[in-house]
Amino acid sequence: GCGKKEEAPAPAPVAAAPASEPAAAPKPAPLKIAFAYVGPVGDGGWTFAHDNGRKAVEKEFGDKVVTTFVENVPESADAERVIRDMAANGNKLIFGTTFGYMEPMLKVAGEFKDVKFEHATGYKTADNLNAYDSRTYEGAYMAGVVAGKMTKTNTLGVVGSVPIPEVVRNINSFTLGAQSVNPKIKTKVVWVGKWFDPPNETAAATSLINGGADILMQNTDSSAVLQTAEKMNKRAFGWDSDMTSYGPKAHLGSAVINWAPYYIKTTRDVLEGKWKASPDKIWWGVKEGAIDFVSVAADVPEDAKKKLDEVKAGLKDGSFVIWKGPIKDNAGKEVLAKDATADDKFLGGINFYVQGVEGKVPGGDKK
Amino acid sequence: MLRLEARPEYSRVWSIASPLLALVLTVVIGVLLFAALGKDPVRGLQVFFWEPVKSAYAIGELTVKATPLLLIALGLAVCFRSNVWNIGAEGQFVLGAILAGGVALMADKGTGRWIVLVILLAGVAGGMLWASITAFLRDRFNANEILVSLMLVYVAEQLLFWLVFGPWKDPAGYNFPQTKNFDAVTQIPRLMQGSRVSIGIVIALVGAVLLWVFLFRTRAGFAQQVGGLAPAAARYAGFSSRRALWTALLVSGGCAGLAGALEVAGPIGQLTPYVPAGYGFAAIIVAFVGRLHPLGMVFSAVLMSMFYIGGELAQSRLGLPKSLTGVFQGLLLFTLLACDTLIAYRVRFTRKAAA
Amino acid sequence: MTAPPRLQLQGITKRYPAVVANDGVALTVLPGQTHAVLGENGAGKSTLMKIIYGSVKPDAGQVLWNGHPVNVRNPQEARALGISMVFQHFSLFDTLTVAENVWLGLDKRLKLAEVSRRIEAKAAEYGLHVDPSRPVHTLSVGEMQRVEIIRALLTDPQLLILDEPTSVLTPQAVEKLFIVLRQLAAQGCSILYISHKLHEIRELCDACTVLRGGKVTGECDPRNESNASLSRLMIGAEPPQLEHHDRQPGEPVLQVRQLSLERDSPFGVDLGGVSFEVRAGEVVGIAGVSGNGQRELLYALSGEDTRAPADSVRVAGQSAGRMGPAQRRKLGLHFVPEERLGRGAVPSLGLAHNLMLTRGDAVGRAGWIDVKALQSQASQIIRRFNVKAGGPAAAARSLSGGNLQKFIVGREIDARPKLLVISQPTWGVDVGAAAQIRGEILALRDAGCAVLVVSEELDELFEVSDRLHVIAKGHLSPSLPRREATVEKIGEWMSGLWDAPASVRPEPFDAAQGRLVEGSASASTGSARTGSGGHANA
Amino acid sequence: MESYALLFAATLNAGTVLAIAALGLLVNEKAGVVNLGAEGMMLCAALAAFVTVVHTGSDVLGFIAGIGAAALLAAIFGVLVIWLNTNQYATGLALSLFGAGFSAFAGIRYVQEKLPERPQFAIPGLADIPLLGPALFRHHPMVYITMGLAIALIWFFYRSRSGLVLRSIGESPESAHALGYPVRWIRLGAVVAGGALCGLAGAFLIIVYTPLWVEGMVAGRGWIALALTTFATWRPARVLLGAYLFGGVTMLQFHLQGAGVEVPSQFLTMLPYLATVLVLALISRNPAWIRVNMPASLGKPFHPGS
Ligand SMILES: Nc1ncnc2c1ncn2[C@@H]1O[C@H](COP(=O)(O)OP(=O)(O)OP(=O)(O)O)[C@@H](O)[C@H]1O
Ligand SMILES: Nc1ncnc2c1ncn2[C@@H]1O[C@H](COP(=O)(O)OP(=O)(O)OP(=O)(O)O)[C@@H](O)[C@H]1O
Ligand SMILES: [Mg+2]
Ligand SMILES: [Mg+2]
Repeated sequence: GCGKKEEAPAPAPVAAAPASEPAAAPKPAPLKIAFAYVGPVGDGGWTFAHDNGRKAVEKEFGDKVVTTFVENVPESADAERVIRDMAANGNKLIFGTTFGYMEPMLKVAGEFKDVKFEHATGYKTADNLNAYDSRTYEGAYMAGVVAGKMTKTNTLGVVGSVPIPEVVRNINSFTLGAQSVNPKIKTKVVWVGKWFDPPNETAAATSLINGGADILMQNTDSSAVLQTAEKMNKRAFGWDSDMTSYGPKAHLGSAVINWAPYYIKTTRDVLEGKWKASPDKIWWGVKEGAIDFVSVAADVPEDAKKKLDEVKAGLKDGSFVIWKGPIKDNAGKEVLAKDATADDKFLGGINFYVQGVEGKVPGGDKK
Repeated sequence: MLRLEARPEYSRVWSIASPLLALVLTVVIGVLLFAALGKDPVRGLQVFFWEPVKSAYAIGELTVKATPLLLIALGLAVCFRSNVWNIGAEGQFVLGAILAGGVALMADKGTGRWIVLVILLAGVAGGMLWASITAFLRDRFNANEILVSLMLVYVAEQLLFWLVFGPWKDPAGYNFPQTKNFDAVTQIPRLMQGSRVSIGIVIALVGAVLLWVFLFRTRAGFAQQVGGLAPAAARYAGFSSRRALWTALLVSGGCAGLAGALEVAGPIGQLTPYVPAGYGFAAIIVAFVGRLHPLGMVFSAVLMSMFYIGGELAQSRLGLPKSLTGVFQGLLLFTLLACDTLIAYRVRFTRKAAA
Repeated sequence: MTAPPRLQLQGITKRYPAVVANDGVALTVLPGQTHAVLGENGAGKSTLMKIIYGSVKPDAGQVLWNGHPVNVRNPQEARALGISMVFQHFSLFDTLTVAENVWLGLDKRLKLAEVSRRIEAKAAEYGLHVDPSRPVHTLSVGEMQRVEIIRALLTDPQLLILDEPTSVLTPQAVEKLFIVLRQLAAQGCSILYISHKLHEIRELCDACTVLRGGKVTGECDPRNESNASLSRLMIGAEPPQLEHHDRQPGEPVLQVRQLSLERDSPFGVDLGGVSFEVRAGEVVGIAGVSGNGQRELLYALSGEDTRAPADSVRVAGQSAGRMGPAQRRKLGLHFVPEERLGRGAVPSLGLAHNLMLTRGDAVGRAGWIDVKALQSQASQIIRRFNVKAGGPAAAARSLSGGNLQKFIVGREIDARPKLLVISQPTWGVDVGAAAQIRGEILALRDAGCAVLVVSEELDELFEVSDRLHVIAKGHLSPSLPRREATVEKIGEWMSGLWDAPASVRPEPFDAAQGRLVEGSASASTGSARTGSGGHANA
Repeated sequence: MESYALLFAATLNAGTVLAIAALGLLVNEKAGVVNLGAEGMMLCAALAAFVTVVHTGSDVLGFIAGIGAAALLAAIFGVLVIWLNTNQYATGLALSLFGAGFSAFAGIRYVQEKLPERPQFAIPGLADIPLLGPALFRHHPMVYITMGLAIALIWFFYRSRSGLVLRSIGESPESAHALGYPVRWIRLGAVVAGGALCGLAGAFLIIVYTPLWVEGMVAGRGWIALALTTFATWRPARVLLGAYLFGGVTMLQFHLQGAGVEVPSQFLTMLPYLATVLVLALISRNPAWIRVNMPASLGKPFHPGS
């Protein structure tokens, strides 16, 4: 099966584009853009979604850009070398798509002032380094709405990857969404400790189902949980990308991320010289077209679908806010007072479970 | 028919030629692989064998990568020569990193440069501590060290995760799983401006020399190895096998722990869940390819780093997947083991034996 | 003569990289003949036997079986023809039962139960009693050999090959074996018999072929020869006569008092209250069938086993029971183990480096090795003890058993010990080298050293010892001056019968069949198998 | 109650992967060969099985492909250690590194592939018994085949003559050689059979347990299978039991998490590994016990003088 590797999006030969055209009109050299991925492009989840964004950029700008990527870059000392190599090789815009590249990118950004760096999911920024992210919790909330309507046992299960605030926030948002239509909801959480560990995700999903959960959600990078639900006649969601085909019977809908709008906008800014440093994280959601909930299953009742449409519309025009008080954590403490809305700083540091979620966040806030 | 015939004496020529032949075979298979993938083999070789050494900066990066590999391999060589099969150096590396990181976290503005020494010693202690669990279980309970040391790798990783997700998490880090950045004073001194090469490589090279002296010029080193070559002879001579076991594991644990310290207080600068990067396992190949000889391991550490960096470059330059690195490393070890047969045996071509 | 010879070999040649093991060997064995093959170490005897048995392929030559040319490709084919072999090193499996071991040597598709029945039948026919259901590791060495022989007999052989079968047997057991062999020969079975013990050959065999350097150098009827003449045929000379000077022993150097130790391996033997002493200027021998506690005793003496109470072993007046080998060596105790390769020497290291196992002369301060000094010391020993080796750098495994033994004995003698403990000094070593080693032992004694020799060969013990003990089932007999020792008496003692007739050990005599049962204490096959020095490739 | 029945069922499932692989490794260890390459073989087998099922839609062909791939790797390993006398440990490590690298490399294209719909299994009648049904009778046939395999191996090792020959070779290859058994070929056969079973385990993992290919998906199960043979002291029934025990501990940690036990998940994740170390230490404590059961020539090279 090695001979078929052509399909992997090989970068266009770097030198080919400009050299082969006898410079008729002085055409500017294409903008070189590099992507550092944490996983393999074919993970069907996180990195796959980013790579779709990269392809969208190529499609949008044609020969005005050249993109390359390096996959499976460990979030260790190696990242610094890979990113520096990218900068040294003439890339003027560099995307690093995982939290672990924050410090390396910060270091390299200091050395290559003329290169623009874009770092996903982090919080540190610099003059030529922006942090960007997607409001994945909006998708989780929408999934929760469907789950709340569909559950028969009132018990939901979430397979968590790594207990960082983003994932905890998604678990909470999923629960809030479900509680918005069904106040009796309880959520069980099992952590597998990795982003990408299908056999353990399977085991975790199995144990959640055995524990009584009939609808599962996962915040991991594979489709193992959905497939387990399919096998055990339970229901589940797709995450990051549309996973309908992995479990046609089990699939209730997919919370998807679309990085294309952000990548296209950033590329355009750089091409037009309008790129600006932003001290705060740039955080796109349903409103900007970065998050959506798609492929809703046919058997989801109409009222749930209607509710879903309302939420989506409300998120789009800003009339609906997910994290709005009163919200209590699962120890009963009020974390958000009545009618207070959470700002991005609050959202970025969530490290508790809301009421209805069982257990305690690993390494969570001490009481 | 091919027939193997035992040589009366080990061949000195082949003990040097065999690694070279193995390398050549690996390269040949590599060329075939590049061709099969529709890539220019010359370009492929260039990416693996030229680009990693073409500039001072590149050589620096190669050195950064080779340092932990060499350090860990030196320790493992002591183990393997003593017939102690420690394959859990990765875990010892992690523990070294944890203790070193713990010390580094205590540093603040007022701390002096001496902290670096404490960090390195803490790393050594961490690695030794972890290896000593294996030594203890083997010594007291006769538990197989291969399995114990390996299982402890997973335990060490979880321990690290727990620390960075919990007690040692950076309070100002939005709950992300990492410690705060270590204070600048903890940074392992670098050899020169503009390169990430630190004094780590000097330590590793000095270590290689010391290992050579220990193995080949001291009675203690001799005693250490007899247990691996002929355990009954060691017992007869009165060389303690327990002592050899503990020495082997403490030395290799210490080396791995030191590598962990150099890594976290060097290029990484904080503790994250991604500290374990597989050096402990790769170093096993380094040790074998360098045939457990200090000088050989210097070469093989560099070679292995070339494979790593070449693998990254092959992605960005040729669009080849990174796992090619693993394929080449595995192949090299395989071919080397096969070629080593030539040291003890002669290959004869014979007609089918007359009836 | 109308019947063709049972076996006829013509021009058998087998080359190994370093030597020609068999060079145009011709050999004829008649039906019912007991034919000895004689030769020094490495003469090619075992190789020739393996060729006949099909486990080694010859480079050239022809095998005629009952007059027909045959090509024996493997032992199964040999057994199908009617050739069986009992190897120099037992080919038994410790953890399997007797019946299973025998079953593995039979080609027929039998059921295990049927095999057990046949074992019992054969055993009754030849008086070779063994229990088919016992695991082999619980057997004594003599019993193990019975298993080997029964296995061979169950194939109804026309030719039985025995390679050094008696080196591990008590004299009585040897007698029993000979009875069986004579019975077989009388039934028309041919026997090929290899041994380094010349008197056995003269007693048992009616034909003899002598090999030297892979070539046939003579044939004779051993019944008409003397030990000396056989020896001349074999090595071209008679072994030098040992000179035994009478000498008054001095102070005790080794004192063992009430040494009791539990076995440390499931296949071991418990030592029970062993007491003896060795004085300066005397050689004390310990006889016994292997697996009766020699291994355990020697470990406790050498310091490889330090479980004994400090006081139970005293060396040069000091309590040494808890000392390790290195400490005891400092007191002047040097030890030559029976396993040359792997214990007495590290196979892959050069002779010079092997010196460092027991000698620190070339090790300077802070443990620094002086390589030059080491080399010259090794060269000296090689020269002084006439070791045939490639030089001080030659790997230990490249030496033949006898030469390595000379080197190891030389290494310990060269250290000028106060006390030399030496186990199986000439096991599997040929007559010439054996004589040299025994001579060195006596010279050492004459120089005032205390020597303890543990051996299974009575001839050897009678030759070198001043006093003798016998070890059986972990217990040690009283000492017996050499002059009072006879083969019969020692043989009886080897079964543990040195106390008054009303002994606490009632079982040695099996009244029903009126024959000896060897010490039932489980023998370590480990030591039996690696005992003869262990071949380089073992 | 129901949830415990399901936990038990999940345990059987999780244990089956380990059991198949460990029984395979037991076969080659009984012949005296340690193959540390189990992890690599299982990875390559899983990939081969996955690719086959993706392209042909046939689970049976998938199992065959998995078995074939691992058997091939085992054969290469076997030739190296048996004929070229390479160090068994080092060669096994090379195999596990190569297998991991190669499967990752060759499998890239298949990372987002999925298998056709997975069938459900249930033994008619029995599957509907409350509690017992879900616990015991709704498994993939391979789960039952594995139990049968353990019984078959007990018969093979301790009742059949071929099994006796195999054990004798693990006990003393020199003796077996002297009796005329083709030691090296039998060892090769055992190694290949062991590889084939590891392949079956890899195939089961991906066809039944987690129908998804990702690099490194075996996630240490090969190593645990190796540990199992030791702590089962080379007895097939104990291997089976150990595998279920280990599968149970793995499932238990998720079960505890799901039940909201407030222990940091990292410590629960450690549990199976710590359990292995603990059991290993307890079992190995008695050297006599080990000696009687362990193939005496395990890991040692054998070179017949020819
Ligand atoms: N299997 C083998 N492969 C290579 N060389 C061997 C082998 N067996 C023996 N030799 C070589 O044969 C030579 C002499 O061995 P030989 O068998 O004569 O010793 P030996 O006196 O019979 O030893 P022992 O009686 O202790 O077994 C040595 O150089 C040894 O290295
Ligand atoms: N497998 C082998 N490889 C290489 N050389 C061998 C091998 N087996 C035997 N030899 C050599 O062949 C010669 C004859 O060995 P053989 O074992 O037949 O001697 P032997 O007469 O039985 O000696 P001993 O009296 O010690 O038993 C020896 O020199 C030995 O070195
Ligand atoms: Mg012989
Ligand atoms: Mg011999």
